[in-house]
Amino acid sequence: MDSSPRLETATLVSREFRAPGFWFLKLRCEHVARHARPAQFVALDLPGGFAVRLPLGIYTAQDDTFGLLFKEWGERTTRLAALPEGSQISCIGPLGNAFAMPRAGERVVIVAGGLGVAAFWMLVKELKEASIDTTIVLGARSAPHLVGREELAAFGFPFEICTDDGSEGHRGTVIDRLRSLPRADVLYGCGPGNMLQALCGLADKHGITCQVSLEETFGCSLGTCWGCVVSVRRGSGQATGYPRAPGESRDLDFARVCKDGTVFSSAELVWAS
Amino acid sequence: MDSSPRLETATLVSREFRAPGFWFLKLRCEHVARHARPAQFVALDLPGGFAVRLPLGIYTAQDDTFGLLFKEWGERTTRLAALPEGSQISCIGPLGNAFAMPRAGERVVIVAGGLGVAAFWMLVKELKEASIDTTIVLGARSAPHLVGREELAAFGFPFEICTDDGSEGHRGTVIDRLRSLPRADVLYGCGPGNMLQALCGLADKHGITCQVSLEETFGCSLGTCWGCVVSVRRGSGQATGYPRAPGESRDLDFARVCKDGTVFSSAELVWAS
Amino acid sequence: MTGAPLDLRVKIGAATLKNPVIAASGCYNRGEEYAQIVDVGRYGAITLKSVTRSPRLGNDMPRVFPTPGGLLNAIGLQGPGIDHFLAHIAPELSKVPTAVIASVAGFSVAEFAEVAALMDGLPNVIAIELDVSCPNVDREGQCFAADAASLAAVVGAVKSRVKLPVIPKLMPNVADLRPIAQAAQDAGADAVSLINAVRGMVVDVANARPMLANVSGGLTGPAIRPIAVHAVWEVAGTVSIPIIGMGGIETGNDALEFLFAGASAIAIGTANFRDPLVHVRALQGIEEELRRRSVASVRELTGMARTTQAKAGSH
Amino acid sequence: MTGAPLDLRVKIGAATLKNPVIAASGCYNRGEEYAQIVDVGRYGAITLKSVTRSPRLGNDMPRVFPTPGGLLNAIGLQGPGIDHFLAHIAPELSKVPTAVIASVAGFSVAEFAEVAALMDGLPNVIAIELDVSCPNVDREGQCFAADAASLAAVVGAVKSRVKLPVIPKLMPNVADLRPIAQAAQDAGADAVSLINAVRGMVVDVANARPMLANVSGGLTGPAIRPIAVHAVWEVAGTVSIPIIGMGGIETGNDALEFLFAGASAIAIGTANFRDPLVHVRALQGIEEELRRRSVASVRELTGMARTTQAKAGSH
Ligand SMILES: Cc1cc2nc3c(=O)[nH]c(=O)nc-3n(C[C@H](O)[C@H](O)[C@H](O)COP(=O)(O)OP(=O)(O)OC[C@H]3O[C@@H](n4cnc5c(N)ncnc54)[C@H](O)[C@@H]3O)c2cc1C
Ligand SMILES: Cc1cc2nc3c(=O)[nH]c(=O)nc-3n(C[C@H](O)[C@H](O)[C@H](O)COP(=O)(O)OP(=O)(O)OC[C@H]3O[C@@H](n4cnc5c(N)ncnc54)[C@H](O)[C@@H]3O)c2cc1C
Ligand SMILES: Cc1cc2nc3c(=O)[nH]c(=O)nc-3n(C[C@H](O)[C@H](O)[C@H](O)COP(=O)(O)O)c2cc1C
Ligand SMILES: Cc1cc2nc3c(=O)[nH]c(=O)nc-3n(C[C@H](O)[C@H](O)[C@H](O)COP(=O)(O)O)c2cc1C
Ligand code: FES
Ligand code: FES
Repeated sequence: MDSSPRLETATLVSREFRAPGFWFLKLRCEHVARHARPAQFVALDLPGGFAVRLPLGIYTAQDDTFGLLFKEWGERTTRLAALPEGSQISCIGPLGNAFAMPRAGERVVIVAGGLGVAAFWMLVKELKEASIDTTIVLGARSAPHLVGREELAAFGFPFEICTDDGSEGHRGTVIDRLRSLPRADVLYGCGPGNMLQALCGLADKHGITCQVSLEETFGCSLGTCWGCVVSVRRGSGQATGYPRAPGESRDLDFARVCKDGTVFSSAELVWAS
Repeated sequence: MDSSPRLETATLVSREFRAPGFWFLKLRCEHVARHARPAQFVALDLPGGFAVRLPLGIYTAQDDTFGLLFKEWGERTTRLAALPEGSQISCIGPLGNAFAMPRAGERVVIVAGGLGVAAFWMLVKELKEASIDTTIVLGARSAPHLVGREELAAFGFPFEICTDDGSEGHRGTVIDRLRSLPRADVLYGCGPGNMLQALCGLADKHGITCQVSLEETFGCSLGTCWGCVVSVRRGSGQATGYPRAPGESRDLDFARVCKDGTVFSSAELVWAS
Repeated sequence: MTGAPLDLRVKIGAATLKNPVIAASGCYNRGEEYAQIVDVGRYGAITLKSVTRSPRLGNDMPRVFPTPGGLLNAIGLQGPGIDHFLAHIAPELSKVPTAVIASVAGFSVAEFAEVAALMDGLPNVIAIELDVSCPNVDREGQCFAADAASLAAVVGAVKSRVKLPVIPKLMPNVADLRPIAQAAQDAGADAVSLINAVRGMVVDVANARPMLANVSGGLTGPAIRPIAVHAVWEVAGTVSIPIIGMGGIETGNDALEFLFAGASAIAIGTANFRDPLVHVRALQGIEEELRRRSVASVRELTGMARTTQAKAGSH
Repeated sequence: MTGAPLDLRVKIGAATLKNPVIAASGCYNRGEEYAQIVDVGRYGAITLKSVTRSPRLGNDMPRVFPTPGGLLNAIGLQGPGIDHFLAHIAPELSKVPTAVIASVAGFSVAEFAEVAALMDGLPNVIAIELDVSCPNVDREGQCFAADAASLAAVVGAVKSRVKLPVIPKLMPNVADLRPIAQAAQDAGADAVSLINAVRGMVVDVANARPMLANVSGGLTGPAIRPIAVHAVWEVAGTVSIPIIGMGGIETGNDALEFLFAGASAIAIGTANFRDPLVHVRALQGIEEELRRRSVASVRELTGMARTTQAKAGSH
């Protein structure tokens, strides 16, 4: 069985309410569950007259079942949250590249903002299996938005919890908290753009390896429409490699988040200032 | 409680499979159930990005619950058939006018083609209560398409069954069968256009009172868009009453099926030749 | 925050609407059907079905067909003609529980001017909209709204005959709406409505013929919303008269898209068919936005997205 | 019935496609991503992303946003430019498991002619489509496809430099497509594709700015299908060259709407994103229709709805 993406029909096995608007779904789809790598995602076709699929990170994956952790953002996620158990859902996956593992002995800090936590269950599981020293920093607006801890806690790594309003854990951002933690060898991040930008800035400043999983509005989810690009340094591995456009003075090229990512290293990314 | 239409939320109570693609749903909505008159309909707003409501005849109505009998014609009916029990459905009703009852002692024949049967449960119930001599002629393409008999049979009136392929009852159309039945005083019809046209032709020829419930593609379902008109004689009660348009030589006016109908008398209708 | 007094009034020429949410022409009659089920008086105004000089039976059936996220219609301006309108419908207008915008359709400049003049001063009528998407029989059937000169002629002729604000309603089926809207303003239009339905067609595959008897029709509903928002954005960058934006509005957020793009008011047509409470929802959405932004008047929302810079670059 | 041999071949100028179902430009690359999950060789042809003379990074992000029944995009012709294309992508074209239609975009007549000439004769390439929806920098930025003269100049210049069939791709944002299509035919076009995306816009209400960094974009997907079917219907009544119909095709029935309206072939763009098997479904729908009508060749379906009378009157 090969691990490239497939067009599959997944069955909705269970739906768990996590917080108002937040859900944890389990879907049965052996191909995705067996081959998913950390930070990969699926693209779901939901009933309701939508022209494009909904991309969602693969949160958990065990045996023939994978889990989704999501918020009701807009129409498609709201529709997904309303599907009855037993529903059949057309699913393409697993999609995207994956986090690279650290070397043995390196110390890891994982930084997740909000639903960015959905990118990390598979990574944490592999870090545990590889006995890597890992700290997990989770942030959210306030305590009720701290979803996804249940599953991660099972691996026994230490947690640092941060909330903007101080309703649980440290008051402040995950980046604030990170500054006061012992230096890591490898950082992994997923969450809002400004958080990842700050994380990458910090990593670059201290010369720490840092991988982040990005999000963008997707069209095709597969790499054909060029709708989801991110700016990367010219010559970096995931970039188009096209010649420099006339009049283009910036030292940048584009890469597709859906196909060349979603994981990029901080060394390659070019952030808007 | 007044009987004009209301914007209500109905609850899907039960869904019964009747034949491949044919369904009988029960919805709880007290206003509609209590006030529905024979041949009235509801307009349902279904999830799925549809710009207009789905009109469906009110089949049964008892206590606080009404029934729908329908086929999966296209997208909205297919979506309706897939809704889980317990779903809340936005519903406007009861809409349209209603069949007028015969006078005491008149003999009635009801002629239903295909899903036209959905217009008749409430009428048959009232005819029974008024002890009117009634015969029900039901036609369909073939035996599996003869839906809706279960509910009607309960009233004990005689049935004449016709199928195009002879797979049950008489082989041939309901109109063929009608010709060989004893003369009725009042005819009621609902079904495909060409069947109703033949029925009205027969009624007019023999001077029999005939009321038919029509169907058209609806926009608003309420009478505002003028999307669902039918040709009626100038001066007839349900017509617009607008002056004759310049150059209009035909002796016709229009009426709205959704608001001025769905029930029209054969004497008023003008059929395309 | 909920207690703060919000000013929802908007001005269209000399007319003031109590709020910016209008029922679109051809979709609401005088509100009498919807009045059975909702409070139609919550609309800032109701636009009447377009009235022509002569009575019209309209097109043959079928006249409407649902499409993905939309509705295709070819009613064909069914209506009583102006004489019957004046005799039987105009006297009812004082019963409409909100302001009324009359709508005129015509096939020549003279017809527009004549019918509009007869509409001027009817009870409750605060403005006259011109449905200029009809073919101009004086100019080889070209659509008034597709040609700046024809449109200017209509607007000029109507303006010389009526006192009420005049609002030509433009259609999106042109290469560039800007010169057309400019011509309307130059000819004296007090506002412009946009957009009318987009030309479209469905083929009935089973019967191998056009689905509508009229072959083609006008596409409306959410499917066309991005087209309509773009039209408002473009025209708002060109003219200084108010814009009534419409096309696929179903929610408060949708209404805000149009206001932010540059509309002063918005109209809702097709969405009434699905959701008769759409006007109340749109109003609530606008009110919430005013509170969220701590803005007192809906007039401050107009063009809000024009002043902010578009998001620069990607990360 | 299933055993009957069906002839699905269609001709576009001198080129013959094995079947009439084409992948639309900008939505499929060379099929390499979709090849992971479906048999892309079932397409009668794959149209490449439009290639420009110079490399282009395209627009800033966001570049796409979903709309009701559609997708708004403003990619901005991101691409390698013709030199890099010839060096690195052209050699891969022989691996594409079906015919290839190259697509050229340009900002002047000279650019179109130059790039098209370099595409002529590449392996597997059977025709050249011209994305003429770009602004013409030689004529004050007016869109080539909005102006008969500009379009004729492009088509004429390209025809004089290439042997392959040339297919200009028209856009619906014009008052009347017919004279434009006629100009394309008169200038030697071997076929026309229609339609390109419809101009549209979404406003990001939360942030009070345009949702796309480019402000406006092109609307595609089922929302625009009735607009596209109407365009095909109109143009098919005007020109005699074949039409490739596209815009919102998602099913066999949708594909048949375009063929019946007058298209000889159809293309699918956005629907691949939702349903990668859409091409197979469209093909199956066409095959079933051929069997249902006992017609041997798909070519007989072209214009089928034009020969039947529109349904007369109502009852
Ligand atoms: C690779 C990848 C993985 C992802 N994984 C996850 C995950 O694991 N969990 C998760 O919760 N999310 C995830 N997302 C995010 C999710 O896919 C998006 O949020 C998606 O857009 C939601 O789709 P929707 O149809 O529900 O909302 P959309 O309709 O697409 O709306 C998205 C947002 O835009 C807003 N919006 C829409 N229209 C307007 C307007 N006119 N004005 C202002 N705002 C507007 C909505 O309110 C909403 O906040 C992921 C995204 C990607 C690309
Ligand atoms: C007052 C009233 C009462 C009604 N009561 C009932 C009832 O009790 N039971 C019942 O079953 N129905 C009833 N109907 C009929 C029902 O409302 C219609 O059939 C309705 O159109 C179904 O909606 P839909 O979205 O499922 O199908 P639609 O998408 O509206 O399609 C309707 C039909 O058109 C076909 N079609 C769609 N697009 C095309 C195309 N491009 N080419 C060819 N064919 C196409 C579909 O296959 C289908 O057969 C009633 C209608 C009215 C007006
Ligand atoms: C059934 C129907 C009839 C219409 N009739 C008219 C009309 O007579 N005059 C007019 O100016 N616009 C008419 N319109 C256009 C609407 O007023 C409005 O411009 C258009 O529908 C877009 O808005 P919407 O998407 O909210 O419906 C009609 C629209 C529909 C759906
Ligand atoms: C993301 C995207 C990119 C596109 N890029 C191009 C392009 O480069 N050249 C072109 O001619 N058309 C381009 N198109 C238009 C499509 O080829 C097609 O004409 C249009 O999308 C309508 O078809 P659809 O509704 O099936 O997508 C693009 C469409 C999309 C959605
Ligand atoms: S979403 Fe289409 S290339 Fe990424
Ligand atoms: S459906 Fe609108 S008037 Fe009947």
